[in-house]
Amino acid sequence: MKKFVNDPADVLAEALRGIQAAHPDLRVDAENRVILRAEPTRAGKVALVSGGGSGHEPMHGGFVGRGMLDAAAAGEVFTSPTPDQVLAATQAADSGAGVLHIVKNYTGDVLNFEMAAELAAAEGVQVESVVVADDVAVTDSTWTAGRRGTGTTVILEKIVGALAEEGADLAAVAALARRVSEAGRSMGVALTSCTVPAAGRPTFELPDDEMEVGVGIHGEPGRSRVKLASAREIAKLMVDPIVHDFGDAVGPAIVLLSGLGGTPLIEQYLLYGEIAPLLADAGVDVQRVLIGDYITSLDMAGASLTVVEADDEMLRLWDAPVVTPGLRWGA
Amino acid sequence: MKKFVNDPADVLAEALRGIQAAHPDLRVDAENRVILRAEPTRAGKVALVSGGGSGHEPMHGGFVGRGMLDAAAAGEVFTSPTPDQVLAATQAADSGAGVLHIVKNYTGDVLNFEMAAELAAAEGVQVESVVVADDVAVTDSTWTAGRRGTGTTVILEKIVGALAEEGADLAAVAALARRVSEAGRSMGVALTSCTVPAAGRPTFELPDDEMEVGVGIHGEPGRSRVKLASAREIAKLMVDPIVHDFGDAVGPAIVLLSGLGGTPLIEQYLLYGEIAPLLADAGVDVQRVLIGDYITSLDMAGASLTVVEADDEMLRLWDAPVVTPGLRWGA
Amino acid sequence: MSAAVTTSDLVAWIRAFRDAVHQQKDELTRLDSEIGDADHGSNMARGLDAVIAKLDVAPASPTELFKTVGMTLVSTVGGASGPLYGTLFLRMGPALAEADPVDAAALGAALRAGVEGVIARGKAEVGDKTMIDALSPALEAWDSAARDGASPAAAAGAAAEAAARGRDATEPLVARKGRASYLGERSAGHLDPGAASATLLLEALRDALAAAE
Amino acid sequence: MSAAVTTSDLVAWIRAFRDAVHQQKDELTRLDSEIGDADHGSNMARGLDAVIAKLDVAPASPTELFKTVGMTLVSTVGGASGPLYGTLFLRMGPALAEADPVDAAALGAALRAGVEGVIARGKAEVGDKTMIDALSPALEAWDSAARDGASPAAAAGAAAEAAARGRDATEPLVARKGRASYLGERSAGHLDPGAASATLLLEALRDALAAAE
Ligand SMILES: Nc1ncnc2c1ncn2[C@@H]1O[C@H](COP(=O)(O)OP(=O)(O)O)[C@@H](O)[C@H]1O
Ligand SMILES: Nc1ncnc2c1ncn2[C@@H]1O[C@H](COP(=O)(O)OP(=O)(O)O)[C@@H](O)[C@H]1O
Ligand SMILES: [Mg+2]
Ligand SMILES: [Mg+2]
Ligand SMILES: [Mg+2]
Ligand SMILES: [Mg+2]
Repeated sequence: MKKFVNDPADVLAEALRGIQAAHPDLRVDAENRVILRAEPTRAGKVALVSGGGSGHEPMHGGFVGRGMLDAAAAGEVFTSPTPDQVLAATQAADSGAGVLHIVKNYTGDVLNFEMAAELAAAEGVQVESVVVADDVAVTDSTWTAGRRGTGTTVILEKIVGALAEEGADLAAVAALARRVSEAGRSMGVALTSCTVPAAGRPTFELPDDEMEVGVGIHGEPGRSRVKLASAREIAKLMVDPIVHDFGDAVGPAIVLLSGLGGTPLIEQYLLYGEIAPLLADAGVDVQRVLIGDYITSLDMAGASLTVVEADDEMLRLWDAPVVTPGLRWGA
Repeated sequence: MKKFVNDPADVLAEALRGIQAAHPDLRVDAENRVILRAEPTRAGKVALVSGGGSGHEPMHGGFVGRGMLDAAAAGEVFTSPTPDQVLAATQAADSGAGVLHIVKNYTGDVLNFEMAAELAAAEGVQVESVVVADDVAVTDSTWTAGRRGTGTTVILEKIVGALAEEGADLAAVAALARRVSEAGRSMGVALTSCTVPAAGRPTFELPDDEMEVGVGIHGEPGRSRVKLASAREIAKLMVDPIVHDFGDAVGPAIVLLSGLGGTPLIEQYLLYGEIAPLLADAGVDVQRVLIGDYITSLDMAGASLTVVEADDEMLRLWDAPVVTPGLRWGA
Repeated sequence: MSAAVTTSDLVAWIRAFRDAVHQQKDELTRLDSEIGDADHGSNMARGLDAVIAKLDVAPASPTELFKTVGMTLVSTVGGASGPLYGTLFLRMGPALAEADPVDAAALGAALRAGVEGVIARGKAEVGDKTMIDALSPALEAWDSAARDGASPAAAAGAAAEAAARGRDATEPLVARKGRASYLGERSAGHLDPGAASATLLLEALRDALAAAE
Repeated sequence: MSAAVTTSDLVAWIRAFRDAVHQQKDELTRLDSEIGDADHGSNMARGLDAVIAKLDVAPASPTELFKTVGMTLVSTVGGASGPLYGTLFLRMGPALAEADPVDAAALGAALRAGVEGVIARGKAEVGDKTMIDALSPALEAWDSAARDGASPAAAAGAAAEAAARGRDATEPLVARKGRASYLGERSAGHLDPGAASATLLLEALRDALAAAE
């Protein structure tokens, strides 16, 4: 295993040390493994709390800051945080105006956030939750745990964070979160496995001439394994199911192409060069584009595409100032 | 080779298509492989032009925009651009106030920029050049081509770009560029090789239990091959030669820890968690920190550390607004 | 021996479970690599280490023991298995509060409360390819053994066997719950890691009670 | 045959160089992987393909030919080799402007002008482990053969042999120029890729002139 690590058991604690050292705007609660804004939540502002397993950086800790999250609970690698962690994040972030939990749809995340929300409610904190489930690779979602939550989470955190910053109340913040969540679709492709530090070897073996289509962000194998294809063909494998899932013509959209951690930016741009015309052909009116490593799967070579149908309010909030390690503009 | 590519020969042209599709603020001159701001250089503003081989993204194309570069010439992967390209970038960017060439110290870059500068001068464009040579891994630089130019380039482009934006003249811009260049030191470590698309296989073979110390950003082997070490030991291998090269106590500094393309952010943070205390022990007063993939070597797993001793002016200019795909804040 | 299970027998169970998970840690993670995210072994090992650290002071009652175990698992494991195993123990505790002696029937009732808690949390049914596929048959086997007058150790033996059969039966199944469900048809052909750890749980109980006899 | 080299002989040279580089492309890149950045083969191949595309219209004179070759290499190769090989040809052209006939002495003088241009640009000396280690001895061998009255083909044969010896001599050297110099001591034990391509250049000249005889 070729990684910058000391003891694999300490990866999370030590990465949090680095985050604290690098970002004076953030405060790391090392005991609870929670990343917070250094400044307490403004009175009256609804707090946004997210979290999940680690290994997806900059998500979520890198999205804590003005205009986006108030706190993020960091679980072990690929392991959702515990209710205690989420509760600590929730209580620390709450200014009295309530807290929105942004949860990705994985059994572990859903259960742990659910328990945390119950505990927080018992402590008198108002909590609303939104569960993101945008991965169109999961087609049989009615009979199963449903779709996974992936890239839409990033876009949601940005847009809804901006609304919260404007002072909207919890109901309005939660309503917008649900709208964004429903407007997003994602699809991921992996060229290699990733290596979980504690496991010490790749999660799966993939021959040199094969790739995994329809992967999530936890190094799990995808929906199908196919022959390695050209960027042009891969772009189609990503765009088609998303466009198909939208059904009707898609309106104005925000598009995120995220590398999965082991794919350099030059390849991401090349891939986007293939994706853009396909989206245009499908009638998607791309208004904003984000390319880079925003939601990752450790060192996996691969990429995920997210399309969020965005109305004027969402676009306005997307453009609003944001100051986080992972996304920063307008201030 | 597991990459998002079509024909390896088309990597650069196709990546540029993606850059153009993603960034309406930029204009890609596909014929000359030059990336420009969509808006022409403001009359009277000195233009900053850089460039180099591709495969280091976001450098340089991702640093074109307000507050940083005016144009970047993109060579083939790991191959410096030709004089024609640099000339095209220079002429397109010049507003009449002159152009600063920011060159990394590699024979190819130096020669091609030199020829371009001669050609531009013949066309009546005032050109000054700064050559960045910050890589302390190269110790015998007096007898050779000198040190390589690496991470200091990013910091220089940001700081000097801000001064140019303020309207300073070419002499002042070039003088500051030389000051920043002299104030920077870098050191890189690779855990794996990278794969040049046209070559189709890793540039070097590295056993599972070894790493390369003192690498540049072109996938070349490093100064020495040693046993794979812990993040703690690697941090020391990076910090010590930099601090040693500074000699006297280092003053306030801007620090860049860049992944080399295949190393995920969680590992970069973990590594920085080890670097920060070592810098503090060495008396380096870290004022600003940038962590992420800023100057890369395709899909190489590894990282490079850059320390630039920064006076108040440099810090002020560092904080000034910048709006590029790769660095964005304050606007 | 008597048919009454003591608190220290149950502590021995938890210790045996922890030891079994540590021994099978890589195997559990390997199973989770096939159809999940390669962390089930480390998740369970981390949680049970935390549990053992809490057991330095002997708990006064089964109820107290299970509360400690459940709370600790919930607060240290994370993932899907944390809340589910945590709930299992948190629900077992109260069910034993009034039990005196803690005999086969009482333990069976506690187990039922625990498994029902897991089902209520996770909404999985038998056949969904989860830990429920091991836990539910184990419960049935326990109850039927207890009805036939089996000792706690014998009931646990029957339950462990049933759990192992249930675990093995997950192999051909297509997962409908947990992250294995994202693989669709590809989840078939592999054992469910949670069913494997749940089998270790019942086997540890069998061994601890057998040793106490 | 006469001792006079025609423009079309020189076009044949460039074509032969292009073919040799294509045939050795992977090997040149492999050499550059050892002590550089794995692009010398593709750099040279790309540039020479562009050159060949420009030669559809036959050039009127050696001077025009070399100007086209030099300009095209400069504007399509990039890297260190682009300006260096480009300069070589750009300097050879003017040196032949007055030469009539283009005999061994004239070609030798042109080669000298070219190599001096490369040295002026790159500041490398023999022993620095660069293309100069092949080009300089080739030049000496050419001149001495020409002084002895050798035909252009024979002079080119001597030069090609000297280039190959010079290339081989780069193996033990520690590089002092180009990116191989960053490897320090580790650059020893490998051939220099530019010396290898420069040898192909002289061998192509030898073959083209021999074919013309
Ligand atoms: N809804 C559910 N009900 C019961 N058990 C479940 C459910 N979802 C997952 N599991 C169990 O959890 C196990 C995975 O645990 P673990 O790997 O620790 O968590 P995660 O899936 O979050 O990585 C699965 O093998 C399965 O047995
Ligand atoms: N200063 C120099 N003078 C002469 N030749 C040089 C010099 N620097 C490099 N070279 C030659 O260039 C070759 C490398 O060319 P190439 O790989 O195409 O360019 P780059 O080094 O920019 O990747 C080296 O093998 C060497 O022969
Ligand atoms: Mg997990
Ligand atoms: Mg090169
Ligand atoms: Mg798991
Ligand atoms: Mg090279």
